[in-house]
Amino acid sequence: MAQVPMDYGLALAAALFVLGLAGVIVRRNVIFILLSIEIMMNASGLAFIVAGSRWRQPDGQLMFIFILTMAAVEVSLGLALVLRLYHRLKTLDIDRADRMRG
Amino acid sequence: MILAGIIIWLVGAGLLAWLTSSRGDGWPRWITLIALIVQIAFLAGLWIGYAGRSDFTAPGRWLAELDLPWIPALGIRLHMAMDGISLLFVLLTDFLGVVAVAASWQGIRNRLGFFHFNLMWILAAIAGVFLALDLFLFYFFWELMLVPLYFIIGIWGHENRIYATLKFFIFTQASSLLMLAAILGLYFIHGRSTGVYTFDYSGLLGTPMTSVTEMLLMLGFFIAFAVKLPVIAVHTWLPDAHTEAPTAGSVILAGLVLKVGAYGMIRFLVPLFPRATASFSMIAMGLGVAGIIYAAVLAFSQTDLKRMIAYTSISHMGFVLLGIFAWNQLALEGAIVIILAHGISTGALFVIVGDIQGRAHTRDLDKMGGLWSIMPRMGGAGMLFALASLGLPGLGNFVGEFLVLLGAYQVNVPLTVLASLGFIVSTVYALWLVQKTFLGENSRGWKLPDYNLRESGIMAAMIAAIVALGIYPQPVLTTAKAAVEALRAYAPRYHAVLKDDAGSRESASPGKAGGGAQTVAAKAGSRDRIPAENRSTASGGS
Amino acid sequence: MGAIFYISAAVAVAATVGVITRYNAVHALLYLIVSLLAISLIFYILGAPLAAALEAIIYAGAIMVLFIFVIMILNLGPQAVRRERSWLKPRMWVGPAALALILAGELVYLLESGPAGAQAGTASVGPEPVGATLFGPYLLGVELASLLLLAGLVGAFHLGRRETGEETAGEQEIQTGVAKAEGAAVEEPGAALGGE
Amino acid sequence: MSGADFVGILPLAILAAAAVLVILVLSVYRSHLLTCILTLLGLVAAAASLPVAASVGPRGVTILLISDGYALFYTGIILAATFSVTVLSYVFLRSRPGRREELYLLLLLAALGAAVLVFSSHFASLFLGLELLSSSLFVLIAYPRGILNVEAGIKYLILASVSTAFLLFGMSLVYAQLGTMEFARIATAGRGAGGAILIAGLGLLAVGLAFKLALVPFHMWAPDIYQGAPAPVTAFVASVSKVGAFGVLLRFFRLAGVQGHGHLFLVFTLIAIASMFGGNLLALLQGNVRRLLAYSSISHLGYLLVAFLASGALAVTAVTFYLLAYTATIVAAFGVAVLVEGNGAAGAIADYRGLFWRRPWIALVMAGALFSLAGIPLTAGFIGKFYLIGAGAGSSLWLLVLALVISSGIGVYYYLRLIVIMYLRPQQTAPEAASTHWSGSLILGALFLAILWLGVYPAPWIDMIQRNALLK
Repeated sequence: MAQVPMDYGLALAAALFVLGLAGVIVRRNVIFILLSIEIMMNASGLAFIVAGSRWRQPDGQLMFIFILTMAAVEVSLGLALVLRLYHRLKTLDIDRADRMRG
Repeated sequence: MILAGIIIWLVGAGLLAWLTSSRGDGWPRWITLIALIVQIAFLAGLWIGYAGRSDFTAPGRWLAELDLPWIPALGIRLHMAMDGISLLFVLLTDFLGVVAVAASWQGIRNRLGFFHFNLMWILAAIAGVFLALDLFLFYFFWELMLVPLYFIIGIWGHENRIYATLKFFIFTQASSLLMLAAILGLYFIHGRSTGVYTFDYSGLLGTPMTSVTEMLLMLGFFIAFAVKLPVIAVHTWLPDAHTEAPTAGSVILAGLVLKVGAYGMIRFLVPLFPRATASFSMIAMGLGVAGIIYAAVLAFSQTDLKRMIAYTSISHMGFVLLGIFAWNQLALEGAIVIILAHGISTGALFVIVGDIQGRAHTRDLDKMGGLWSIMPRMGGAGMLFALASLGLPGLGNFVGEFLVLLGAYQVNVPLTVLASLGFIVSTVYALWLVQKTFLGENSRGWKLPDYNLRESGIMAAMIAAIVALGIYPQPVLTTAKAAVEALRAYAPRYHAVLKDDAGSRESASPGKAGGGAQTVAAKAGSRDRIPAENRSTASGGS
Repeated sequence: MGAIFYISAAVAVAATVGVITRYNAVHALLYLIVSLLAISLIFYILGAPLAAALEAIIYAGAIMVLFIFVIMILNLGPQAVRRERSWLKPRMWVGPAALALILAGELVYLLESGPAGAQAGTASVGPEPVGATLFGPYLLGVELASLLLLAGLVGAFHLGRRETGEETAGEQEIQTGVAKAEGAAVEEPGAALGGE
Repeated sequence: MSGADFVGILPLAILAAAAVLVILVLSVYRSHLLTCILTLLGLVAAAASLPVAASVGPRGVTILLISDGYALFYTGIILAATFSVTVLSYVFLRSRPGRREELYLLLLLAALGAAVLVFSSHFASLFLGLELLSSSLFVLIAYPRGILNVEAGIKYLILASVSTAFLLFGMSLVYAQLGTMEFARIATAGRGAGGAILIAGLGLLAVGLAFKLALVPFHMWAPDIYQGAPAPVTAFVASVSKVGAFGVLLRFFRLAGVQGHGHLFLVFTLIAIASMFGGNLLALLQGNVRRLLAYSSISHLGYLLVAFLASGALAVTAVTFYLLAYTATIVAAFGVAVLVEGNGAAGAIADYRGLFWRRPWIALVMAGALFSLAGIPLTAGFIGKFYLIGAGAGSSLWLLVLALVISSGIGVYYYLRLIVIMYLRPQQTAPEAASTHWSGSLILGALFLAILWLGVYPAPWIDMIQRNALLK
């Protein structure tokens, strides 16, 4: 992709990654944290596609597919845990989940 | 196999004591006591047997040796050997073990099995330290020693024991790990230069290295030994540990744990790093003399009996340090005699303090007085050991300190003069101790039972030992002589280096500075000859 | 072509900022879907049509639906209706809609101008080589991914299973303790998801 | 894939087959004991296949996996630890209500994930192995579905996912820079290449793995997870997942040549020092046994980094031996937790006070484990720590060696304090006895003997490591 240098693609991925990370750090609601994690995963997937496109290899897309699989597993487990947490605590605030302290 | 047997015997007895403790309180006590006495008898037999041998006084011979592969991948061997010094020290270990067991007969009432297990564990580890010739093995026993001591102070100690164990632990652990680093440094330097990676003592002797490296490695060892000894400035853990330890813990601590540091210096520090120790010797001797005086003055100002005796220990260990770094025949033999005599006399003093505390429930010097009148037997023993501590001729400590001063005089006159000041201060504190506790009038109206048969027995044994050492030290000197000569041969140029460094100070009497025997050794042993000698040393065991 | 990349990138970033700054879960989810669609478009431009399709179908489709599903489960009751009404105010959906419109425009333009990569002179890596590699050297990866899905399946099944009165006394204690600690301020179910 | 290729990964195949078998059996017949036995048989069969797999020699199996002595040895450690954890789980679950059988299935899958990690020679397999491990762990940690478990599970899920994202992003940067994801080719392609992006990629990759290993400053999850997870799962987290993650970390960075990248080396050095001191100092403040062990494990991973940063064959031997010693030790410690902790708060000190008086043999095992963690002679930890320091000294990493020396000196203190607590007089109200079963005692006894064996006569193990488990 002559008009789109690889670095720009990576820069976009990095921007999204950082936004996702910021979301994880700033948000306290577990649902939002999971969404932010999805953003980070997706950014990594984008970076793989960009890299694969640079080398004209299918490997980047393969990694993306694996990431997709992983995201599906992780979201389903995460949401199952969220439901269970909500069932117990009646809140999704991660800071309320603090029954363990040193 | 004898050597491994010594250690296994102790550990086995400890385990047996632990396992049988549920059957009754008598079991662990008698088992450990009998095991120790049997071992003493066995070692005494060995000693007599060796003394009859023609090569008993020939340097460079091990009396017994054990050398098996252990972790070949790292060049670690199960190498233990015994020479005269080791023999004497192992005997001291067992003797003080008996004292510790006997002294805890009534003082320790709970968790007896575990207590005696720990006691035997310490003794085994200390005996291991005295016998190990592989640096890894040495470190192994060295570390092993700490744990039971921690338990003895931490579980059976007095009120403030947590603080004391913390301090004790930080000091000893940090310093021994420094030694580990130094051991490894030596291992790799030796391995790189010769291609042989080994932890073996005789293999590592004479490792070529630059003087800076040698100095750094030497300091690594020195700090570990200095903390144990303890040398002034790193001594602060000792009074606290002593104060909180039960009687048996104090006996072991003062009688054996401190000696391990001295033994390490004699066996490993100087022979492995002859040049570095020689250039360091003035500082070390200075530290020794400072310790003698400083600790003696501090001892005088204590009101807690145990603390006071702890400080006198530091003072006495100053003499040992002085003797070791003077590194001639007289001084070294003197240091060894001090180690034995101090082990007995201070051990006895701690036992006496323990007994006072057991009866009067205080160790405060200001609350005592006139105890002689109600407890004449204890008073007599206390008096005798206080006098031994001040260096009364005829008792063991005097012989040792006199020899050290004699030896040190040949090396450095001013320091020797200062050190002999220690005699004066120690006279003051020892008499002060006796005055405050036993003499004077019983203003508090103490009514305490005197020593019973068991306690009198302990004291009698210790008095016999200290008097024997004072009146007829020759067997001990003969036993140590060959070993000391062999060790001195490892550092043949020690005094030459010393002279180069401190030539100006000693210019007054060059003939004297070299001393008698050691100049001969210095001239006889050129550097090239050392490895050959080591090999004969290593192979010449039983 | 470059312009489309930049516009899509801008949309993706803007939508992502939207995701992490919204208070409302559904709203954030809408933004996230837009962001995913924008990235899907970028995949297409980068010559990865299969990945683009998967991004739209599985990510924006299936996975996000899971989220909505859970959010809906947590939003039962009359409060939810009120909330629903507030969600339908224009300012809630106009942002995502505008961004989505931009993407739609790009998509139309791309479809008009022919297959991706063709006019840019770079070969796109289409589904065929991807499939061949996936079931060639990466075969073990597929196997592992299947086991991963198995783990997810079993795990979600176990965690999500309905209680059958098996709570131990200890747990109930903790629960009542929590309820007491939070006092009367036990939040209504929907409040957990925020809302403006 | 040829037949020999298949033989090379036979242990993995057997683990996967065991997992499938377990789920098939579960669908027709639920039995706690049967599931447990099937799992154990699967693990034993996988272990028995290790020599068979070794017979086909070091070989790459497709581009994703490599079957060599190193991988097989680490797999052996993983299998042994999983075996112990499985038995402990049986003891743990016996007295608890609810469905228990899925736990074994997930244990098998997690063990498979860890084994894939140590076999992996490609980013894809590294990633998939890690995810298989983590995903199973999310559920395992929350398995009893109590409030603490779920909290711990969610925390682990969030942090593990973030770390995976870091890992993935790092991988993609490396891939973008070098055009390959195979370790060996990355090593050759990366030799000359410098470049900020490559360094950033390797750094992010390292961060991702450091999260899994709970190295400072990525350690925040560890105490909560150790406390919140059921005791056998904690043992698993502390042992198997660390072995897997460290195994691949060592393999990858040894190939990629961490010494070659000065910045990376510096970062790892700082992480190591921070982990050693952070773990040990924070452990000093803990009043909960599980949290204490969590912080202690942070510091132990820090120790491992010392040898990781050292060069030469000695370093790999040291790491492998230490991991072996550490695994036996930590599984023993948490095994004691399974047998000791009542239904109160997990890791409460009250459960351990006076343990020597109530259950002397179990207390002895715990004391052995704590001695080993402290590095006291006669135990595995002593030889292991000696090895690590030796490896560090051999590469003249004096700063790291000094940090190790000082921080482990601090560490000894709190281990011994815990032993003293076990020796205090029990309180009036003794905590109720937790689950017991002869199998649990048997496993603990075996682990105790292993700790002693490794500490007293490690020569055969070291030989085995040196013959098999060296990276080229």
